[in-house]
Amino acid sequence: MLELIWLLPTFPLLGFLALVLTGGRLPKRIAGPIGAGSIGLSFAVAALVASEFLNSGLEHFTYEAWVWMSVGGFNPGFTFYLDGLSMVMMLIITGVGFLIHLYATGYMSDDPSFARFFSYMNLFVSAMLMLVLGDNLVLLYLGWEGVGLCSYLLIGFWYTNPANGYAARKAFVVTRVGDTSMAIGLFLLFAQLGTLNIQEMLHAAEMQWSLGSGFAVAASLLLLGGAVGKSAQLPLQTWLPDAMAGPTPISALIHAATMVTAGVYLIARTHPLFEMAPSVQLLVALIGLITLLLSGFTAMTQSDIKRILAYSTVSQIGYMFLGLGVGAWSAAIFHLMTHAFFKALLFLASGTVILSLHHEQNIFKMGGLRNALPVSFFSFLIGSLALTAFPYTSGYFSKDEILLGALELEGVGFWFWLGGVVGAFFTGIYTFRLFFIVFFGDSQAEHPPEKEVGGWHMNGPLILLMILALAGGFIHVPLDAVFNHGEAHDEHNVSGLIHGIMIAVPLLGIAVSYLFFMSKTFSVDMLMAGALAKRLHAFWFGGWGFDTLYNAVLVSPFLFLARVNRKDIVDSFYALIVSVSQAANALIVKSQTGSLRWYALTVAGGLVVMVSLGAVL
Amino acid sequence: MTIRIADLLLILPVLVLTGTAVLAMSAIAVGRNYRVTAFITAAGLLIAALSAVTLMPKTNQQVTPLLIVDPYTLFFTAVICLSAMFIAVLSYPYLEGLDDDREEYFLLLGVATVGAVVLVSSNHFVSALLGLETLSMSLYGMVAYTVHSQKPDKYPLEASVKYLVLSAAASGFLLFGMALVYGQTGTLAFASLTDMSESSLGSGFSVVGLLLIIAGLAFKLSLVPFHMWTPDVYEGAPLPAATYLATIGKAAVFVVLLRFVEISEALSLTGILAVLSFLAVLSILAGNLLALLQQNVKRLLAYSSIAHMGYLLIAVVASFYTEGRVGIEAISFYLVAYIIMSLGAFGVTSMVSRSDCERDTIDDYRGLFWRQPLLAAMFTAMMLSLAGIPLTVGFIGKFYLFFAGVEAALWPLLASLIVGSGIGLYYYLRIIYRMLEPADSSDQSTMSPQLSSGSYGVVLCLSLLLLGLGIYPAPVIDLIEAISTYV
Amino acid sequence: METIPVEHGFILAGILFCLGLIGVLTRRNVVFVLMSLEIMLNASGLAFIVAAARWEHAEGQVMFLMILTLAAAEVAVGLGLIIQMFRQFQTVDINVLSEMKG
Amino acid sequence: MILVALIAVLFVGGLACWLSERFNPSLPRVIALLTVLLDFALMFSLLDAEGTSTWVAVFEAPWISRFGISFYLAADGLSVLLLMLTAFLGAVAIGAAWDEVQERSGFFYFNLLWTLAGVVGVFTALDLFLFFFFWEVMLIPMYLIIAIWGHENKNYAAMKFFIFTQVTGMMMLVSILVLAYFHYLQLGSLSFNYHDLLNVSLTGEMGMWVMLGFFISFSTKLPSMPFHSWLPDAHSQAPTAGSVILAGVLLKTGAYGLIRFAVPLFPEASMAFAPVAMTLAAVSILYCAKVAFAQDDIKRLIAYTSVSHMGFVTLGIYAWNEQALQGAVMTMLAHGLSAAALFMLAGGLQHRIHTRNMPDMGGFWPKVPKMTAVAIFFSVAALGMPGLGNFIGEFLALIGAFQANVTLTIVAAFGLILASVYSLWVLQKVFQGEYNNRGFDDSHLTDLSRREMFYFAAMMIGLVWMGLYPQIFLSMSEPVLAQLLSESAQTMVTSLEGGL
Repeated sequence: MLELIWLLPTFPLLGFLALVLTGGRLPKRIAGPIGAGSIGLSFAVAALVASEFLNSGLEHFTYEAWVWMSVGGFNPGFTFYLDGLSMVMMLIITGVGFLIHLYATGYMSDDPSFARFFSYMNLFVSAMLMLVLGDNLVLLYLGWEGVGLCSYLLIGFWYTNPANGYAARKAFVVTRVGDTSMAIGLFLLFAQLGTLNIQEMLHAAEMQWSLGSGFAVAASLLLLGGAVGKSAQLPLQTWLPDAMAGPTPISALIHAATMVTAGVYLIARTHPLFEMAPSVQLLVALIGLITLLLSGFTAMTQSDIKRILAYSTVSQIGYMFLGLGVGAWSAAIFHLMTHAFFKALLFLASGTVILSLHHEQNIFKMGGLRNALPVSFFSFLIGSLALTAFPYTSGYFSKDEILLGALELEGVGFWFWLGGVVGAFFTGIYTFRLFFIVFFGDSQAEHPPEKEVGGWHMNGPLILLMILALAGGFIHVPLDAVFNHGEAHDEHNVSGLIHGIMIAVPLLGIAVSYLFFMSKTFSVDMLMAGALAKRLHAFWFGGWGFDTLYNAVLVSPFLFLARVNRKDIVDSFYALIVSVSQAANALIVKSQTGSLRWYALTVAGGLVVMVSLGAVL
Repeated sequence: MTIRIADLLLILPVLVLTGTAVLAMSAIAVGRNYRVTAFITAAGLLIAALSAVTLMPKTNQQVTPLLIVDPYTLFFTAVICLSAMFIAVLSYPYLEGLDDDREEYFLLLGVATVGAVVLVSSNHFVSALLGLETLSMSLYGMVAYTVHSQKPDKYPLEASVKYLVLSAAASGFLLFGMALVYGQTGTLAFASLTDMSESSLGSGFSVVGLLLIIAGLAFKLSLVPFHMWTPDVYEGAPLPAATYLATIGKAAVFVVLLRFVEISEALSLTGILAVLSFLAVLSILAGNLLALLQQNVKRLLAYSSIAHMGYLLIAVVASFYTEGRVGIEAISFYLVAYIIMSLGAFGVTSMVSRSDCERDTIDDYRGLFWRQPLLAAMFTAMMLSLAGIPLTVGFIGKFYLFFAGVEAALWPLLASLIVGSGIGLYYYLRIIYRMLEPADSSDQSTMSPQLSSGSYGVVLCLSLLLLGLGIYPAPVIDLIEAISTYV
Repeated sequence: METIPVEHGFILAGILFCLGLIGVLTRRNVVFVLMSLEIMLNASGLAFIVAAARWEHAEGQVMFLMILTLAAAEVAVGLGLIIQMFRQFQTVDINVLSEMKG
Repeated sequence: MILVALIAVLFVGGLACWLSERFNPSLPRVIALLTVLLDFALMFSLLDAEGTSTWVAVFEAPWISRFGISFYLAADGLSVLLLMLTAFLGAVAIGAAWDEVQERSGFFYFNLLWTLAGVVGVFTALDLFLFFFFWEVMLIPMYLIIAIWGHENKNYAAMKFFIFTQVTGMMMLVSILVLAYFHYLQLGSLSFNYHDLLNVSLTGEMGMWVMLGFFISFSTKLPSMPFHSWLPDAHSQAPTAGSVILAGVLLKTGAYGLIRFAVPLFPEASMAFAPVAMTLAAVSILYCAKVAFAQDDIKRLIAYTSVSHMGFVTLGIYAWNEQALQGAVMTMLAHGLSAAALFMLAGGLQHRIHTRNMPDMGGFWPKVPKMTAVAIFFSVAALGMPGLGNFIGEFLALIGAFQANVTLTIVAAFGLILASVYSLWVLQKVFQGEYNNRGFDDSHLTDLSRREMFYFAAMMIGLVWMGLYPQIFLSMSEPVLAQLLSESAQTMVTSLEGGL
């Protein structure tokens, strides 16, 4: 039964092949079912396998399809490794993935390249499953790159607009930077430990490396590089907001629910390595904290509905990194799951809004949609509540665990906790800013919104996700086997005050945004009056100027070099040789004057020189 | 001393050649007949070659103090006679249309060959002088042959005067050098100078003498800086004459140079060695550079011949260092290769030319590949061989030179050899590329001559030799290895 | 009896030779060029005589005779060419013969 | 004997093509295709031919006894892999030329097959003279292909190609001769036999110089910095089939030479030289990737990427451990396919719209969806996507190189980033964005034909196969590389003992 696990990536792959080999010529009524159905199937299998696994009580289960390559002790295989962690991940991927596919059949229904869209989607799911199921880092890397490729293809899905192409390339190249660091990490791990099989590698590491040894630090740092790239954390976060150029279901699936959390998965998967390098682990937490604050700020200033959600995603992943950093592993994964639910919900809902407004994304051109789009309204309401960790929504539990985990950490722990709470405050503000502006007040839209777009296959997923976003917090993630070393806070022994604060702060944020954007008691313009404020706003709006920085430091110099050396300086060296010999020819040919007496002279001269030379030597 | 019959038998080739010349002359006296004269000459040359071949196996002795008849001599006698015959065949259609007496040309050809054969078989100053001058004298005539023609295509007069004056001067050097050496050694036979140092005359004289002799020969071999005449004479001369000059004229002189240098052990004098090395490097570089952008095929071949003589000198220098005879083998093989390929190259040129219109600019060959595929292919083969590309005899020859150079560890010379060949590629490929270019209609008329079957056969068999020796050189190499021991 | 040292003979010959060479270089009239060539050849002939005298051989003298014939032949061909040249150019200035160059 | 047959078949087939043209101008391509396929079929007999040692199908005949030169052919797993690549790409090239080459097709296929024959010779010759012989024989027909059927600047390109390879070839010739002569000095007889020459010990400065002779010649063919500048011209001017052979096969002869000769013959010199070679490799990877990005001429761009990818081969070879070597071999194979395919795409575009200038293109996707899909596939392969052959090669090369030299490997790894930059840039310029047509006639801008699709499909399958189940290829070259490693290790040891 568990052997069926190999079917998981296979179904989507078959779907992909079916759609591609037919050259995207399949009619929608066939392509849709293939696209969504393949994911549905693998979700079914995933559910089966999962239940089987839980009942079997195994710690973990590996299934080897075939040996990939075997070169002098380097022999990664196509081997799937199932344990609590990968099980949760695969369920999220297939489950949420299936809902999003279903939604997409409606959302994309009037797009000419419908089949192409689903082929990419299926390929993505397949690769993502490889990523989480791979038992060795090479297979993981395969999935890792595969999802990157699909993300590239899907961001640039509407290729006629160069901007999309640019966003796609940016996403790919920036993440590729991280991937390269990760690849180097793999080289290091293999060179030192002689294997890339994750479990063996971790074991060997614990055997060979002492706590905080240089190798451990280097290796975990390099892997972290990969993680921040994929998960859009500082300093490689810049690609995610632009990635919103893709169709909204993509943003939901890839850039909210699954792919961007791969970094979190990677770190969780290799957590013993990080535990061996406490400094790096602290760095993880720090990155998470800074990222969540910065992107929280930025989210408050954005006007594009999807960009707001994008920044909020970055910030939420920041929470997860914070969790990882403070060692609250399962909390991080837990938040990963709940985040997948509510963020997917928000994106899909925003998709409906955008669609009904004929691809309008500026929130200030919306307003008062609550009557027009009830389903989206409720989806947004629930999603936002979960996102702001409103008590007893799914987000509440997961975020709590992370913050408490932070508090467990002695010393800096408190500051991490504090930062997290502040972040939660911002979350409240920007989430409900969006919510109020879009659904209340009076409509700013040029043309009235269509009534609820999409049929059951767009609303169905929304409703299911609403339920998950509400109740997801009560799901118990079976991760103790994975992170078996003492999860500190099974029962939190913290004062009620802390709890109070953690519940109150988000509500405070909501209240603030109510005063600003609902009741208009205060107005933003009042804040924006000062020149400094304006500049700050512009600065935050541009995402703290990271793009500008990278352009100035990396992109422009590269382009400059490329431009000046288009002709390839090396070649000119050979060109020089040619011209030299031509010059020599021109020179020496002059000696052939045709005059007999000159010839005689040269002969005589040559003789004299030769004789004197010979006589001297 | 007296000459015995046996000796006469040994110098049979020379006798045959002389006889041929006499016969041709009397035939002309009886009645002018172009065809007959040509046939007599060709036949005589062939017989001479065959006699040389038959004599080769077991012959090795001095005939009078003047001539040494050993396999090495006979081998080159055969080679020279055969090439002379080829040239005769090539000349036939070329001169057919000449508006002047045509028969004497073959007479000169025969006499020149006598000179060449004497030259290769001489190990004595007198015979060397005789051979050299016989060769040169007849070459003056051949170069100037079309001078009476009302419409000579070229400048035979200018060419011949230049050649005459300069080569007479060169003979002067040669003679003066011989005189000095004679004054030192007291014998006119090639003899070792190294063991003469204690004699009354300071060795300075002998060195100067050697240098003068080398200069004289260097002129004949058109080594830099004695090369200036070469392109002009080649261009001005009628093609067959230029061919003779370029092939036999060079090979024969080189053989005698080799013999002289080997016997006199001149190379043990550092000065001589240095001078030869300088001559080699200069010739290689200057020759190739001069040819680089040359548009006239005859001049281009002239320049490239300068370079090739330079290559050969490397082996001469090497022959001093290498124990074993690799240097001499390399020279001998390369000479054969050089004769084959330049004979072929000139052959193609003279095939498409006539005494009243020579096709000697590269543009004449544009698109030849698509009009005369086989001819062009053969010309290409010759060019590649001159450039030293595998599948051709030129490559094996160059391989031999490289080997000699490596064994003697002459790194600077090898470097110049590589550089030179690199430059060389450029102009050989230029010709090939020009032949590959699509022909435009205007050329059609210019380059569709009625090719005489005789010349065609000659060039064809040269090409076959070129490829055959390029792919399976073993027999010739073994032969040369065997005969080189006699030098 | 008093004999002239060989060196002196050679030096004399050398001087003669150089004179001839200089003549070849300087004269523009082809006829004079040919004469200068004769001088060079005879100079080497003289050198042979001297050498022969040193070794008291006949070979040297023989060589000299050969040189004479050689010189005669050279001149014969040369004069023939000069006549032809005069026919074509109505001059014996050697500089007209510089059509070919490069 | 089979090896002789492999070469002979191609020579004869070439002649047949030339002659057959006069009967029917469309006959040569058929004959050529059949010839190559026959050769391909013959090669399969090498697979099961189990020799006692790693060498199968040995053929030796005396040739030039004076120098101890023999006509010595032999093949092992490595050779067989490359032979198969050669035949496969030969067939592909014929397919690429099928419609493109119309005039003088007979002579064209003659040259094509003779080039292949030369390459087969190079991959099988074990007598260094014979090796050099074939090494040069490849050039002439290739020169003719570029010079006759090339594009606007063909004379320059062909000349450059020929002179570069020929001049450096002569350096190698000198090195070979020195080696043979030292064999004479040390073991008393002249020999050009590979196995004999392995016993020659050339140490110190001499060894370094001689090794450099080989290295320069090979790294010119490879090509690697700073000898690469002939490649862009040759590629941009050559006809498509020419580019396919050039990129797919001819470049590989250089890498083969490094693996087979340069390093095993001079273990110490090579090890001493390895840092320099690896530096050159890393520089090529980054520098040429950068230059590639700047190109407007699509073929030039691909050519520069080839140089960049070959850098991984050099890196792997001079790391000289099993992973690295296997990586180098896999890169050779995979790059052979991917580069060939990319050149076929570029050639196909040029055939359709008669320009290679990318700024004139753009937004071709809707017009040529199939071509776009293919282009995406091979660009992605080129940037080293896991699951495709190139990844296996580059990953193994790097993971091996890392054990040899950490710094350079890290530098080289940045090539992965640049690769993604230029590959995606091409896709953007040509296929994505608004449809853009600056002054070319797009009336013939049609999608891939069935035949083209077939060839591309074949190459795609090849790459996916290499990517997902490379073991079959790895295990073919494994024994060979293992032996090379052990031999060089031994010589190192013995020389050390000698030194002590």
